[in-house]
Amino acid sequence: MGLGAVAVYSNCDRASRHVRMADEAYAIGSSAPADSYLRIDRLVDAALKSGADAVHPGYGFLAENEGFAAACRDAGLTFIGPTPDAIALMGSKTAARRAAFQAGVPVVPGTEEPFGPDAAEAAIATAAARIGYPLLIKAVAGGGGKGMRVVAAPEDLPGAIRAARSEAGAAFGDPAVYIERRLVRPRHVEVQLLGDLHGTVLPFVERECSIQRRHQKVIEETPSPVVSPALRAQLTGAAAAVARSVGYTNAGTMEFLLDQDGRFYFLEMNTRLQVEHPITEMVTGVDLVTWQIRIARGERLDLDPAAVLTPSGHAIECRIYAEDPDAGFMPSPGRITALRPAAGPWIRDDSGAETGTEVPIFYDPLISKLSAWGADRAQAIARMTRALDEYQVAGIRTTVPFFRWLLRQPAFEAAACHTAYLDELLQQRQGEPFESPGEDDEAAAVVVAALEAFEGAAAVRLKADTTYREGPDGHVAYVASGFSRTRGTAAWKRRARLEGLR
Amino acid sequence: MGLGAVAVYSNCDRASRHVRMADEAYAIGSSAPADSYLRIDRLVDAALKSGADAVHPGYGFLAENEGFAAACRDAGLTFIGPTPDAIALMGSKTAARRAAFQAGVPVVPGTEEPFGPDAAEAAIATAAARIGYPLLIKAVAGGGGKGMRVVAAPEDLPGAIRAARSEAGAAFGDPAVYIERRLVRPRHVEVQLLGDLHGTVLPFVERECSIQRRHQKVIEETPSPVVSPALRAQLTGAAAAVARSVGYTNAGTMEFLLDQDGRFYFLEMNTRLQVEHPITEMVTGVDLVTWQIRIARGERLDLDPAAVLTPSGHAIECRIYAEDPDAGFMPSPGRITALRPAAGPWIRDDSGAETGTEVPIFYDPLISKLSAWGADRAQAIARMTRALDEYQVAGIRTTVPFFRWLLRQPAFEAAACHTAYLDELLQQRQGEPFESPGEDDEAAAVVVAALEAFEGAAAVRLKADTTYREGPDGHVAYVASGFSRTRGTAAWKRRARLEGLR
Amino acid sequence: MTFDVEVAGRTRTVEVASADGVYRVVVDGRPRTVDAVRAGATWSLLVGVRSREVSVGDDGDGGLAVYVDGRRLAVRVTAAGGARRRAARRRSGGEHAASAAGPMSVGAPMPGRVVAVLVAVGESVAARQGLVIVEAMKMENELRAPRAGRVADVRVMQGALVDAKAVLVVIE
Amino acid sequence: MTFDVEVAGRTRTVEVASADGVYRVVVDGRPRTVDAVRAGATWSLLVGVRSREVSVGDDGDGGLAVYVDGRRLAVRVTAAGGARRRAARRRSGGEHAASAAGPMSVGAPMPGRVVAVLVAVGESVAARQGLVIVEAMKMENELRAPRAGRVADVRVMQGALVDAKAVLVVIE
Repeated sequence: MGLGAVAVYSNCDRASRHVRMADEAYAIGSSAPADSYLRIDRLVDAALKSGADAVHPGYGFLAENEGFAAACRDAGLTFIGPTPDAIALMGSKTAARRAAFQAGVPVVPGTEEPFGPDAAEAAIATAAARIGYPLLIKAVAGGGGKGMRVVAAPEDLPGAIRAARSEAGAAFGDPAVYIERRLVRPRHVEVQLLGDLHGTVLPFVERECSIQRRHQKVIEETPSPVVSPALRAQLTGAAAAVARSVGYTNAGTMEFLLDQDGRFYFLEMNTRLQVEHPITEMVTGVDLVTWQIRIARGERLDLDPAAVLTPSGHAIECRIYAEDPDAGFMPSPGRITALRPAAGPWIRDDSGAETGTEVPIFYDPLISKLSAWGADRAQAIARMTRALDEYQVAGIRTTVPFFRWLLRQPAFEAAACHTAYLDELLQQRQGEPFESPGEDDEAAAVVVAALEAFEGAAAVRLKADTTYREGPDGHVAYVASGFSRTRGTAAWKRRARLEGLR
Repeated sequence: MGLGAVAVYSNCDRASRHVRMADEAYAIGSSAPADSYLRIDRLVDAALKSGADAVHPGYGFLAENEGFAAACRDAGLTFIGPTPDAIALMGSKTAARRAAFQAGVPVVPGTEEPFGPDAAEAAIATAAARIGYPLLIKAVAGGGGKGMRVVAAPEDLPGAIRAARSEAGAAFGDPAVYIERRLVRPRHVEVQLLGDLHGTVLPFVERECSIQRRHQKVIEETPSPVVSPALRAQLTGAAAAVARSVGYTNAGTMEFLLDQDGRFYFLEMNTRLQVEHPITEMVTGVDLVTWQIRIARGERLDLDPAAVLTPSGHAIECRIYAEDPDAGFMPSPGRITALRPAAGPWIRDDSGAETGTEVPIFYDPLISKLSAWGADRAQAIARMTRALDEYQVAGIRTTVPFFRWLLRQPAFEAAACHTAYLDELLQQRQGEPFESPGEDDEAAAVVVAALEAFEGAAAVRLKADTTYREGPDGHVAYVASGFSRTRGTAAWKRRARLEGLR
Repeated sequence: MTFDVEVAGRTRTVEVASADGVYRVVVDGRPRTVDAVRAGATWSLLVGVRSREVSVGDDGDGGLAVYVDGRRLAVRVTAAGGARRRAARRRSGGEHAASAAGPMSVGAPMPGRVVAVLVAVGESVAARQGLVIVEAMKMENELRAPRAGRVADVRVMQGALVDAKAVLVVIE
Repeated sequence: MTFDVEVAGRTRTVEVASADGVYRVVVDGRPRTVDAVRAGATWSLLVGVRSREVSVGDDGDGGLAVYVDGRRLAVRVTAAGGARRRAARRRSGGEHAASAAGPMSVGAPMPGRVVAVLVAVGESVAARQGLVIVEAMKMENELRAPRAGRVADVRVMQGALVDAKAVLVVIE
C-alpha cells in the first residue's frame, strides 16, 4: 500500500523480524508483557513520537482492549480495528452473548453476568449447579484457550476458578470469568466479518476450528467439511445480523458451536483479526489486513458479497509451536540453530522465526502459521503433508512431527472431528512418540553425522598443514558470517573438536 | 498424488535439488547436454531400470522432441505430453503455421518450408527479399529466444543465419531455420491449452509475454492488460480450434502476436509445459502438472471451461537469471555463497537454487521463477516489488536489480509494452547501473562490514585465550555445518584473517 | 578417523576416510559404499539408486538434529571410545536420577517463571500432589510430587526465573 | 581493531571496539553511536529510531555482497593500511589493463566454452571486429577487438573450456 511502518519492541524482541522490517522502531520496555506490550501509555507515546497516523494492534496483547483503542482515539491516532464501544461490548463474553440473544441468534446456555475477582465462591457454585456439569470456565477477556478450564464435578470448581483467573489476569490483565454449559462433541465453526464505516457488514465463508488441544486451536480449515450451502447461509446470516445490531466495524470473527444435529449456537466474538486469517485470504483472495486499513481510512467495502461466501478451493492452517510433542507438549524455548521452512506452490508460511532466532519464554510459543491451499480438501491435505515433510528445525523442538501424525489419522481424513476429539485421541496413545524413523533412516543418519564430523576435523587438519598471511594487496582471506551459511564452524569449536578427536 | 519420483542427472547436477527430492536417481552422463540430458537412449534406459510407469519431460532439452516421445512409447513407457505425431507436426514451426492456416487462424507472413543445413544461401536470400526486411530468423525446433536473430538488412543475413543455426544445433540438436516478417511493435500473447485423450480441448485465460530481452521472455503476466473479454473469446477460440484440428493432447501453448490494431496472428506452438505456467495456475487454481499426469493416465478433463477462462485476480512472473545486468547481462555462473529467497503471502518461488548451489556453465542460467498474485494488476506489481526487495544473493550476480528497476518504469506500470520495448529501453540507458544505493546505505554497509570483521576476529582472539579439551564424558564440542547456518567461519579462514589483521 | 555415533540408544563405531573426493566408510567393521555429496546446506546420499536427503543441525548440548528425508533423529557424535566412557560413568552412579528409595529432585522441565510455591520444607506430600507452578509462554504448568514423602528442600521462591533442569524441590 | 572498508570507490577507516555487548565505532575519526545486534543471519541496525536490516555474504575473491534494506553494495574489508598498499601497487603499474598504446589482452568475461576462433596470429583486425565466440549457458557471446591492431597471440582453440578473465587473444 506504500505506507511506512513503525514497530515497537520489548527488550528480548530487539532483533526480531518485525523490528528489522519496519522503517522505524521504538523500545517500549522490558520483556515481560506487563512492562512493554501491555503498556498503553508507552505504545501511544511511541506512535505520537513517530508521527504515525494509525495504529494496528495485531492479534495478541491489547488487540481486544477497549482502553487501548480509546487511548489511540483520544491521542488523535486512527485505531485500525473496531470502536472502543464495540470492543467493550463484544469483547465481554457475557455482553456479547446478550447481544446475540437480542439479535435472535441462539447462544450456549451459561451465566449472564461475569464473576469479578471479588465474586463469592458460593454464588459461583450456585450458578454452576444451575447450568449443570460438565461445564466450562472462561475468561471474559479471553481468547486462544487461555484462562479456560473444563470442570467435571463440583469439587474441582474452586481450583479451576483460581487457575483460570490467574491465567486470565496474566494474559489479558482482567481476571473476570464466566461459566457456560459444555455441549456434547460439538464442532467449532466461525465466521469472519468485515464492516465498514458506512454500515456495510460482509460475512465470509466459515472456518472450521474443531481440532483443539486444551481448548486451543491447532488446525483450522475453510470451508468446513460439514457445512452445506444452506447452513452456510444461515450461519453467516446470523453472524452478520449480530454484527449489524451492534454497529460493528473493521475485522472480527463470530464463533459458533455446531452440535451433532446441525444446530449452531453463538459462542463468543473476537473483536480483532485472528491467527487463522490466512486461510480465509487463500480461498477468497481478499487481503484482510489491507481491508482493515482501508476501512479505517473510511473507504467503502465494495467486495462482492456472494464471492466472499463462495470458497475457491480449500485451505488448511497448522499452528507450529515451539513445544515438544513427545514431552506432553512442554514449551521448548531456546535458540533455533538451524531452520528450513516449507515453501512451494500453494504453501504460505507466516513466520517470524529464522536460523538464529531466540524463542523467548515470555510470549506465546507460536513460531509459524503454515497454510496450504488445494482445489479440494484432499489436495490441500496432500500439500500440507508435503510442506510439513520439508519443515526442519534444530535447537528447539516443534509440533511439526505431531502434525505429520495428525494429518494421517483416519478421523481427520474423514473430517469426523469435534472439539474434544484431539484431547481424547492424545490420551489414548499415552505418550507414544509421534515419529518412528526406520533402520534405513538410522543408518543414513549415522553415516552423515560421521561425515560431518570428519569434514569438520579435516578442515582443521588442513589448517595445520598450511601457512597463511596477509596477501600482498593487504587483502585478508575473509568470509563473513553471511545471511545464510553453508559450511564452516566456529573456529574455537573446531579446534576443540580436533583436540577431542586426537 | 502419492506417486514416487525417479530423477536423472548429469555429473554437475549430482547434488542438485531434483536429485535429493527424488526417491531414486540415475546418473546419465557428463555435464554437456549432448552427453546426458539429450541422450534419449540413456533416459529410456534409466526409466526402464527404475521400473517407472511414465516419463515427464520437463520443459527443456527433449521436452519437444518427438523422437524422445516415440522412444518412450516404444519402450512401453507413458510419455507425459502430446503424441510423437503432434510434437512433430506442431513442434515444426513451419508445419504448425500451415496447420493454423488450415484451421482458419491468421499467421504471420513467412517462409512455408524450413531451410535445412544444406539450403543454398541464394535461396534463403531470395525468400528473405520476398518477405521483406526487417525480418526474423528462427530455429524450426526453437524456443526461449535461442536460435533467433533479427536481420535489418540483406548484408547481415549470412552471419545471422550462421549464428542462429549454430545456436539451434547446440540447443535443440536441429540446425534448421525459417524466416518470418517482423511486425511493428506487436505484443506477444499466448494461450495455454490442455487436451485429454477423449477429445476435450480446454483453452485457459491468455498470458501476456511482451517484455522480452533479445526475444527471450523476462516477465510474463496473466491476464493480458489489453485483452478484452471479446478478444479473449476470439483468441482462445482460435487456439482451441488449431489444437482440435490436429487432435492435440496434454499441455501446450499457442503463441500469437497481437498488433496495434488488435489483430492477432498465430506465431508458433510450444508442445510442452512452459516456464511461465505458474501464473496460469495462480489465477485459475488449476495445477497444470497434476493435470498433465491425469491426462496421460487417461482421465477425463472435467474442469469448468468458463472458470479457466475467467482469471481470478492477476499474476506476474519474473525470470531471475544468473546474469549481471550491469555488465550487459553477461552470464554469471559460480557458487551461490548466500541466498535469501523471497516469500510471503501470494508469492511463489519456483527455484532449485540454494546457498551452496553451483550454477553451472552448461545450462540455461534461470535460477528462480518468482511469481506474485494480486486481486488486480497494481496489487500484483506491489507484491512483486516487495518480494524482489527481499531477494538477496551473494557469490553470483542476478537480474533482481534489473527487475526492481523495470517494475518502476512508467511504460510497464501503464502496461504500454511491445516485444521490442525492453531492448529499446535498455539501449537508451547505455549501461547506467540498475541500482544506486544512497549515502545512508553506504554508511550502514561500512559499519556492518566492519562489525562482521570485528566479530570474526574476536572469535579467534577468544580461542587464543582459552584452552579446550575433550570433556570427561568423551563429548567433543561440536557444531555441524548445519542445514542453514548463522554464524561461524571456516577455521582456517578465520585463522588467516587473524594473522592478516595483526 | 573413527567416531562413536549414537542414535536411538545404540552406538556404532564409524571409520571415515576420503580420497579424491570419494568417502570410504566402515560402520561397526563393515565397509560401506557411500555416494555422498554436500548439496548446499544438506547432504545428498545415494544408496544404490535410492536418494536420501540428510541435513544436520546443532541441537545444543552437543546433540545433533539429523533429518533424513524429513524424519528427525537425535544423534550424538563423539571421538571413538567416548560413548564407552560415558556409559561406564553412568554405571558408576554419576547420573542425576537417584534410586526410588533415596531423595528425589523435582526439576524445572523448561525455563520459566515460578508463579507459586505450594509446599514448605518439612511438609508431607502425597504422590502427584502439586509442588510448584511454573509459567512459560503464558501457560501454567503444575509440577507434581513423583511419589509420597517429605519436602527436604525448596530451592526457589515465587517470582523467580528458573532454567531448564534447575532443581526446584527435593523430596525424601 | 581498525579496518579499511571500501565501498563505491571510497575507503573509510573504521575502528571497532565492544564492551558489555555494545559496540563503539569510529569512522574516519568520527565516533558513531551504533545500536547493532545480530539478528539470526542478518544484522539489525537502529540509527536513532530508523531501522535498517543489513546482511553480509561472501561474494568470492575477497569481496562482500552487503544488502542494506535489500539494496546491494559491493564492499571490501582489509586490515588497516591494506587499501593504501593496494592503491600504491596499482599506481606502480601492477594491474592488468595496459595503456591504450601498448598490447591489449582480450579476456573471457565469464567461464564458458570456445565455439569458434575467428582470427589467427599476425592477422590485422579492425576495431569491434569479432575475435572469439564463447558460449556459456546456451548463449553465444562474440568477443570483439577493443581497437584496431594486429593479433599478437591467440591463446585458445575451438572447444576449449575457459575460466573467467582468462586471456584469449592479445592485440598489439
